[in-house]
Amino acid sequence: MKPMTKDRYEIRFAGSGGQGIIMAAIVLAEAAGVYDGNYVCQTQSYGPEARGGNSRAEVVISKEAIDYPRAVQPDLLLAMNQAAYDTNFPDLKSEGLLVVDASLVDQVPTGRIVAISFTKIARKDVGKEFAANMVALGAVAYLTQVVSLKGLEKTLTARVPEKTEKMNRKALHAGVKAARKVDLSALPHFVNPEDEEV
Amino acid sequence: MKPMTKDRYEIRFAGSGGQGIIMAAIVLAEAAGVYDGNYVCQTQSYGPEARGGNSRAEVVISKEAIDYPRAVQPDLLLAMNQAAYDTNFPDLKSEGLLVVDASLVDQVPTGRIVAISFTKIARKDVGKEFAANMVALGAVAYLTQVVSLKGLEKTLTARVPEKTEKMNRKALHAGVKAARKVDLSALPHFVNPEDEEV
Amino acid sequence: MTKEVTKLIHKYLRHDKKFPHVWCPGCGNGIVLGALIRAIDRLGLEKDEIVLASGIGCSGRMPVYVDFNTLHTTHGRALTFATGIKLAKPSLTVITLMGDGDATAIGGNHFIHAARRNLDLTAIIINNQIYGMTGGQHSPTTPYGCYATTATYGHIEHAFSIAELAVTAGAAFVARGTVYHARLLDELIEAGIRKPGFSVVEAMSNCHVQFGRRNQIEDPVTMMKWLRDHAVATEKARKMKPDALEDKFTIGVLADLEKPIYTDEYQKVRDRAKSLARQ
Amino acid sequence: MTKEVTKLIHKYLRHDKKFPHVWCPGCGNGIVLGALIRAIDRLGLEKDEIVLASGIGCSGRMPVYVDFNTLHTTHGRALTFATGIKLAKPSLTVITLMGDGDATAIGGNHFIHAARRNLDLTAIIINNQIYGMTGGQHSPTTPYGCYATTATYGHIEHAFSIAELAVTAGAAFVARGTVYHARLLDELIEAGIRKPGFSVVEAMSNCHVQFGRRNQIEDPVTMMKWLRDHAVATEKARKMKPDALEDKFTIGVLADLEKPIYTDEYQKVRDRAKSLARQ
Amino acid sequence: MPPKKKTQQTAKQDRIANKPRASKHKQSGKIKELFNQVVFRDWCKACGICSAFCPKKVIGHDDRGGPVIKRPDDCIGCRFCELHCPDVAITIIVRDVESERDRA
Amino acid sequence: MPPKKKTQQTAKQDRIANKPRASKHKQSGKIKELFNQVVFRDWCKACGICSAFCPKKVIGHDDRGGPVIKRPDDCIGCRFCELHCPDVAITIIVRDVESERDRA
Amino acid sequence: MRTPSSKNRRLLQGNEAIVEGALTAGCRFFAGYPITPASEISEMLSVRLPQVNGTFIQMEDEIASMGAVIGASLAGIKSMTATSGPGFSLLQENLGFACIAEVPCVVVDVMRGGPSTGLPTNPSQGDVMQARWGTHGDHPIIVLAVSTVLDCFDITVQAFNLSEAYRVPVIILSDEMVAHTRETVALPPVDRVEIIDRVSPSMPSEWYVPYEGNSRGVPTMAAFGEGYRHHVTGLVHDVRGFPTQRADEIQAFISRLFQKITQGFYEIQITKSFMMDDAEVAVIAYGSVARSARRAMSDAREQGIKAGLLQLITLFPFPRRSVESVLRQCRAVLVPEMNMGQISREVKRVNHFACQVEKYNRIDGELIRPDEISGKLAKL
Amino acid sequence: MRTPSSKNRRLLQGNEAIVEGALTAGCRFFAGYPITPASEISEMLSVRLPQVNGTFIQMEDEIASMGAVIGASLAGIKSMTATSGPGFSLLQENLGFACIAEVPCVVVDVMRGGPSTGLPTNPSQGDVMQARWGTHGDHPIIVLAVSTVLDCFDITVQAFNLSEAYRVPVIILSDEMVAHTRETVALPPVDRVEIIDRVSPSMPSEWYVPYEGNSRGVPTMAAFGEGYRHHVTGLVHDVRGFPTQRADEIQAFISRLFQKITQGFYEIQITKSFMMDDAEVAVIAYGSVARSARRAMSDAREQGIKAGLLQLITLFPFPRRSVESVLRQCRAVLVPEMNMGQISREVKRVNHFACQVEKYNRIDGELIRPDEISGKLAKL
Ligand SMILES: Cc1ncc(C[n+]2csc(CCOP(=O)(O)OP(=O)(O)O)c2C)c(N)n1
Ligand SMILES: Cc1ncc(C[n+]2csc(CCOP(=O)(O)OP(=O)(O)O)c2C)c(N)n1
Ligand code: SF4
Ligand code: SF4
Ligand code: SF4
Ligand code: SF4
Ligand code: SF4
Ligand code: SF4
Ligand SMILES: [Mg+2]
Ligand SMILES: [Mg+2]
Repeated sequence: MKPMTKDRYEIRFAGSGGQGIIMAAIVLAEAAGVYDGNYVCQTQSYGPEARGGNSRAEVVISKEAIDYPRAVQPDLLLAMNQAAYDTNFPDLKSEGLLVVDASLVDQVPTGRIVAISFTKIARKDVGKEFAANMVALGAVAYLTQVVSLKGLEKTLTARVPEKTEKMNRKALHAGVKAARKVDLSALPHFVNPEDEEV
Repeated sequence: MKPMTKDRYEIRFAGSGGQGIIMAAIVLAEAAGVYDGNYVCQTQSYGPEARGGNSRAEVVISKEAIDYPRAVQPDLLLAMNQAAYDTNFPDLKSEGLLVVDASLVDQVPTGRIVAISFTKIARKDVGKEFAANMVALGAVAYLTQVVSLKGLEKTLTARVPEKTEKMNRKALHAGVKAARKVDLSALPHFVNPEDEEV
Repeated sequence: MTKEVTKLIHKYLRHDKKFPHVWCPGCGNGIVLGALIRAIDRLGLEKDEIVLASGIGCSGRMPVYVDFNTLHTTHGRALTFATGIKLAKPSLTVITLMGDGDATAIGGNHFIHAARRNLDLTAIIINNQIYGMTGGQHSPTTPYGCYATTATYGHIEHAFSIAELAVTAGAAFVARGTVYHARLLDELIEAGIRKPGFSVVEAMSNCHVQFGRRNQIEDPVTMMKWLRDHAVATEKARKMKPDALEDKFTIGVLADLEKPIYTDEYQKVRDRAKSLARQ
Repeated sequence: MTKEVTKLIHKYLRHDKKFPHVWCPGCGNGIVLGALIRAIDRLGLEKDEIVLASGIGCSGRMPVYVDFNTLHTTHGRALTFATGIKLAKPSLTVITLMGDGDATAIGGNHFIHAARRNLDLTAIIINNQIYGMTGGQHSPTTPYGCYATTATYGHIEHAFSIAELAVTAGAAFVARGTVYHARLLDELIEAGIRKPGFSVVEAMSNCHVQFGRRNQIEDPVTMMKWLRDHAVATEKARKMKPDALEDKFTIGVLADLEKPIYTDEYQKVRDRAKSLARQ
Repeated sequence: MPPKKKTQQTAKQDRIANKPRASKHKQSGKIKELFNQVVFRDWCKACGICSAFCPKKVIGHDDRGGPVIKRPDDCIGCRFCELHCPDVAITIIVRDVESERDRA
Repeated sequence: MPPKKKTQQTAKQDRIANKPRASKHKQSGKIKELFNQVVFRDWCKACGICSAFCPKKVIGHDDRGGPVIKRPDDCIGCRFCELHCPDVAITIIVRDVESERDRA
Repeated sequence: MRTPSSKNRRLLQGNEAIVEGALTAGCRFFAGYPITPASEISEMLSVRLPQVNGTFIQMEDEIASMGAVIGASLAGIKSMTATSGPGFSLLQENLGFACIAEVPCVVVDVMRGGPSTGLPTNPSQGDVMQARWGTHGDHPIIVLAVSTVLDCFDITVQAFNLSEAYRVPVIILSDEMVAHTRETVALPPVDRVEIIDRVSPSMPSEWYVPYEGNSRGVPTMAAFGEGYRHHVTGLVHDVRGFPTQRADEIQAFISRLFQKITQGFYEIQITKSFMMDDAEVAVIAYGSVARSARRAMSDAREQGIKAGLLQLITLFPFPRRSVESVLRQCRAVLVPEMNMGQISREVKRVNHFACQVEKYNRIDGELIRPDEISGKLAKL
Repeated sequence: MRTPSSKNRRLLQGNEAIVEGALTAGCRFFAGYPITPASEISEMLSVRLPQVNGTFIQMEDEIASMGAVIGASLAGIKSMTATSGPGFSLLQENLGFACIAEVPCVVVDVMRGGPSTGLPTNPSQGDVMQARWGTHGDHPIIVLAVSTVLDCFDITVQAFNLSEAYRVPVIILSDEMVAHTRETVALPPVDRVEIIDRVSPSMPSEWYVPYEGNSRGVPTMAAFGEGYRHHVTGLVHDVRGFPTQRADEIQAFISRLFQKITQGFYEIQITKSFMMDDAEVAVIAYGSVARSARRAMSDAREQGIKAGLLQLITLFPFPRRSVESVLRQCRAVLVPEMNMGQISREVKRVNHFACQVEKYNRIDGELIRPDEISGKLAKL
């Protein structure tokens, strides 16, 4: 795994409540922070009810103490549905990386984009649609290299209920696998072959 | 009746809760204010319970609008018992008039003093000990001339329950009568003959 | 009533507000919403005549959706606002909608006093036995031994019986229903609104998300079945032995009394005051 | 107990405080003070073990006079402070002393929740059916039709039955006495303190000054006679017809249940928590 | 505010049974009334209540828990589904065979 | 804080019956117990309760309502007065004729 | 009570004059809970309101009272409560509701010594900052202080007028001294008093946008039951009254709440000047202390000190302009208060001048005497 | 929850760090009522306290919670509650009791958008002035603001220490941002943290005078049940704890309440300076905004602006000395806040210098961004 090169790396996950957006961010933050030894800062915002509605979580990873806790301009945006993409895309750094769930984002945008069908992979390969968050996390980890897979795995052991650990680990690996197929250098536009099958 | 000569005349009534100190002050204030057309300001202070304890009421009567509502230095102090005398005497204006209930103040002090047995008069002449406040009020009215007897009578009609009006009026007159016997010029020390009988 | 149920409901909804509503899939609050509207429709009340006041909680979100005079007060205080409204304009039909926490935790005092005072208000309490909105903390109706985010080791307090409390406090009409027994709920709410004086309708409801999840009932269907299987009609309960009623609760009308109504009484006060002032 | 009653009371008074106390001549509060002390004496409790917490009101002044750990809280909140004390130091005997307004107007919610929760506290409520301290405004126990400074035209609200409310809310021990029936009051307070769990002792008392004066009972003796003539022993009442009980109230023990006590239950929570943490 | 978008919403409705069926079964001597079960998909949250409690198994569910009208003609019009749908998302309408045929 | 001024207070007490009385009446076959009724005037507020309820009219009252012990020997020691005095101002003490005589 | 009618003069207590003011202003609903030294307001209104078809109710506590007051106002009736410190603390949450939902109402706080149960029968000015900041979240509010019995009448009318005009709760700060002082006053006949009522919508109900401000930033207000069905909430809401989390809508809403007050400064910020024309030193005072200050000022003038007095009627929004002009003019300013110094902080905040600002405080439950103030003045 | 222990580093939420801080400080009693965004504090303490023989109780409301907290403290246990705006408003009356009876306790207010129900899930700094002035009557209090997750730990420990040392309630102001932000922190082992406990009496019980201040003005405190029977009241009381209306005793008592805090200013008033040495312009900030400010300051420095930052940890007693030295040194000061300007009022109050004080406010539920602050800085 390549070491993190930037001083401050900003990640935003966006989707709808119930997609596990915040949990994915927490696992990422804990892995990058506790296991990989970075400074991390994880924040989120949500509607008044914490059920349904939009959900957004951010992780800032840095080698130095973090002042402003939010993403100033995300280096990476993960959009888990169309609405999430629409609202959050304008904030993305110009050279930033956009990752979308190809199963749920219809209008494929222009720019550096990685579209992977996280939800579909979760359903098919993991057997649980709600594991899409971990599939996405695996992909993000692989694509950004800001966090170690080992760290993620350890975190899972610590954070998630024992009975779901195996499934989550599986999802993580499925995400990594899907991301491996992505050739970042072939961007700005890329659609993951998994998606082509549809 | 002589007109009020001073611009601001300050009166303090002091006694214990239940002696009707405040009611006497209210009647005085209403008579001097509403009927005699003065500016008046009536204040009081009492303990946390409004039962027992010390009770103190003041009336400021003036031809002009009244700024400070309290007595700066009373022109007249009515002390209805020993404790009331003890605490309040130091505040009295040097040329001020001291009126005490001779039935309840034992240690006759020096200075310009009028001692009348209000309580005894109330009991004997009015038949109700608790009418002592009105007896005292009658005396004070006569001695100070700051308020008209007519005003007091009208106020009584307005303020006190109808069934007690007659009694209160009687008490008022008894007070006036007792005060008539007082020769203010014979002060600084005077004891009302009523008291001598004891 | 049986025809065109949904259509009549739409008549009372605020369609310019974002539907679907905010509640979780299968949440009983939606069922109570339907029951309330059907009751009002049957009563033939004008929308303008109705005030629906809620407190804070998932249940407290209901007024947003209905096209009456609606009020979303502070947590626990719906009945106090309602008291002011009713006294100021007795012609209005004033209904309060509260959660179990709202009505009997922070708002418990207003609840018993409203019952005592007997103003013509209708208090509908959605009892889901938990604080839904804030994330599953125990409420005054959470049963002994259950789990909640603030009762991780099992709840050690005992639950209020909301309806019984209302009876003792003096409410003129008290009833309990469930979201499973929807037709009965319609009727109880209707009777409650119709009743002059303070009426209480406790609606046992399911919060499978915050209550269920922590108590091995993860879905609305199982919770509704639980409601179905643990409810006993008041009439039937009277004939049952205490033992058999142990884990049951009664549904139906618990109290229906004739008591002088506050606003009527106050009109007499006004008359007395005026005649005394004239003297 | 019958010997040297006054002497034993003096043992518990704070003689460095100004006596005679602040209460009006003949006020029932003084009689309850005596009953409380006699009960404590009979229980043989150490002064250091006892906390007496009151709210605000005439009754709320009592703690000043007795030589225990004493606390004069905010209006209506005595039970909340008491809850903290008891939980922090369960070995203490915590007694609260409240007025009817204090306990059931502003403090009504804490009252029913304390009953529900069943912490081992004893709540003595001096019910004089009026706000004494603030000058005779009606309280939640002022009877219908009576007069008060805020009910000049006759009171139109209905009174709570404090003891009955406590029963429904779940109190483990509930009793009612009067200041006329002083020996019984001693016993009820003693039993209340002795009872593990939440106990309520309602003491009907006379405020002839603020209540009596406006209701044609100007002196303590007449009010005490009223108490004597309208109290019916619970056992006797059970055999009486409802009609005959119309203007009566019952005295004696109204409820005495076995319920798990909060502090015991919480000790189990601690044990569970520790064993889970160890895992 | 009166619901102004009514027609729009009606248009959106998921008319499961949009062609008239002439299936009049004789049952216990009288003509059986038939019903349409209309699910308003925009509001349905797939909670599963309607399908779980339908006494005649008229309503099944898809893999997300959403209702699938399986046996429309078995519907007895008990309206359990309609009364219990927390999202006002299912409507039972008496099937007016004549008028439907006219429109067809 | 223990009551330190006890002796002082006791000294203040208004000993109505301060000389021993030897009046032993025979009643229902056994020697009647006698009592002293001690009123602590500093605390008594003259509420009238003790006099109003004394079953034996032992206590009368002066014109301000304060207690006047009228028939001390009629006292049956029922302690109604003592239990109901709101001001802890009246004490019933068993009359110890012997010791009182000694002290006299 | 039979009252004399000679020349319309009456002996009234401060609390009584507040009652008269409220009735004159059109208040027809009162909900309260007794507390010294405010109870007389409840008691007198319990007698008076039913005489005029109004409603008095004693609630179970001050929280409930405030709730009922808001409810009655939403139903179209001018309403009020009165309390003292402990109750004022309790009703703060609901007071915040009145702020955010823009419900006109008047809250009287008769200050007694504090904190907590404090000194129930002594005057104080300890709740001044609480009146401004007592409820959570930033909110606009109007706070007026009364000083004489006549003030109690006048300012209560003003309070209702401002409350109705701006749809904002108005706090009247009285104190035990003012509340229980009796003075002879001649109250104006009702038809001579200017009364302002909230503006009701006149458009067709479909056009009614309940939280859209007019040119003064104040929305028209429909009473419940008058055909303008709308939603009222304590959540931040959009112009239609429905909850919003959109930053732009939140911003617009909260800004309007403040702007409606800011725009009305000229009308809202009431002060009185005494002998300020040539003053070199000044006293800035309010409430019962302003009476002592007035006397002290006269006394100081007699001693040859060019003293003036600025009496604040409006405490919040803080009458900055008037205070600044005093600070600009004077060498020194004294702020006497029956607290540890609350308004003196505000005076200091706006003091960008070469003026020395001194405070004089008394916290022992006694009214500050004139000689204390004049003594201080002499040393400035 | 199984937590990793590698090098003692943990990913904690702000609310979680407050829990850790409280437990480390010796807090063994919590009473609370759930409210967003403070509920996690309740929830986590309901799990953790029984593990350490402490007690958690969920009460019927915030009033009751505050009452129980005071009761537990009187019985000798360090105790705390946590809430947000609406609950903070409700508990003010009992908070005043803690002030007057000098009961050590800690109250966490996790600020959300207000007033009223407001914006339950958005951060704000709207309760700052309320924290100082929310309860009636003049009273001293300590208010601390947290800004990072580590702060949450450290300052919670500080809060308990100050509360115990001065027998005063301490308010911790957090906000939704700080509360829900997760950061990796390494908490110090318990034995490395300085813990202060109230001083218990050691004299014979007859000599115990419960409200007699020591040299620092702080009385020793006996827990109920330890043989020092005494009276605790919310009325103004004499040194023995009994109610008094004597002006001299009142004066002495209230003065001592304030003096004990004034004497401790050096210890109580905590601030942090960043790049202030050569600063010509400065930001004064606190809470989550201080993080943005820190970034903004760095950015401004990069642009060649000599900017500095004074971060206020203690908001009240207002750290006048530190602020004054910034005002003395700088040409201009910017006070960014997520409210309409609360601490900026305080800064202006103490600004007797030639410094320009500007405020920057955001009230839409969003955290102020660094670029907003640096943009403003550039224009000063
Ligand atoms: C004064 C105050 N305290 C706490 C809260 C937080 N709060 C909001 S809703 C709620 C409880 C909700 O429970 P319930 O009333 O049962 O309604 P449900 O969500 O279950 O329908 C709480 C504690 C608040 N809004 N205001
Ligand atoms: C928050 C608050 N509201 C009101 C008061 C004023 N107050 C003091 S005692 C009291 C009522 C007293 O009545 P009760 O509890 O019956 O006691 P009593 O005086 O009759 O013994 C009231 C309303 C207060 N102290 N605090
Ligand atoms: S949390 Fe519970 S009560 Fe709230 S909407 Fe969801 S299911 Fe309903
Ligand atoms: S007012 Fe009533 S309750 Fe209070 S002391 Fe007097 S008699 Fe007793
Ligand atoms: S009950 Fe309603 S919301 Fe639930 S699945 Fe059926 S139609 Fe959908
Ligand atoms: S009406 Fe009855 S039978 Fe028909 S679909 Fe609904 S639940 Fe099934
Ligand atoms: S009962 Fe007590 S206070 Fe009353 S008169 Fe008798 S001795 Fe005096
Ligand atoms: S003890 Fe009984 S008989 Fe003797 S004086 Fe007292 S009340 Fe009378
Ligand atoms: Mg609930
Ligand atoms: Mg009472």
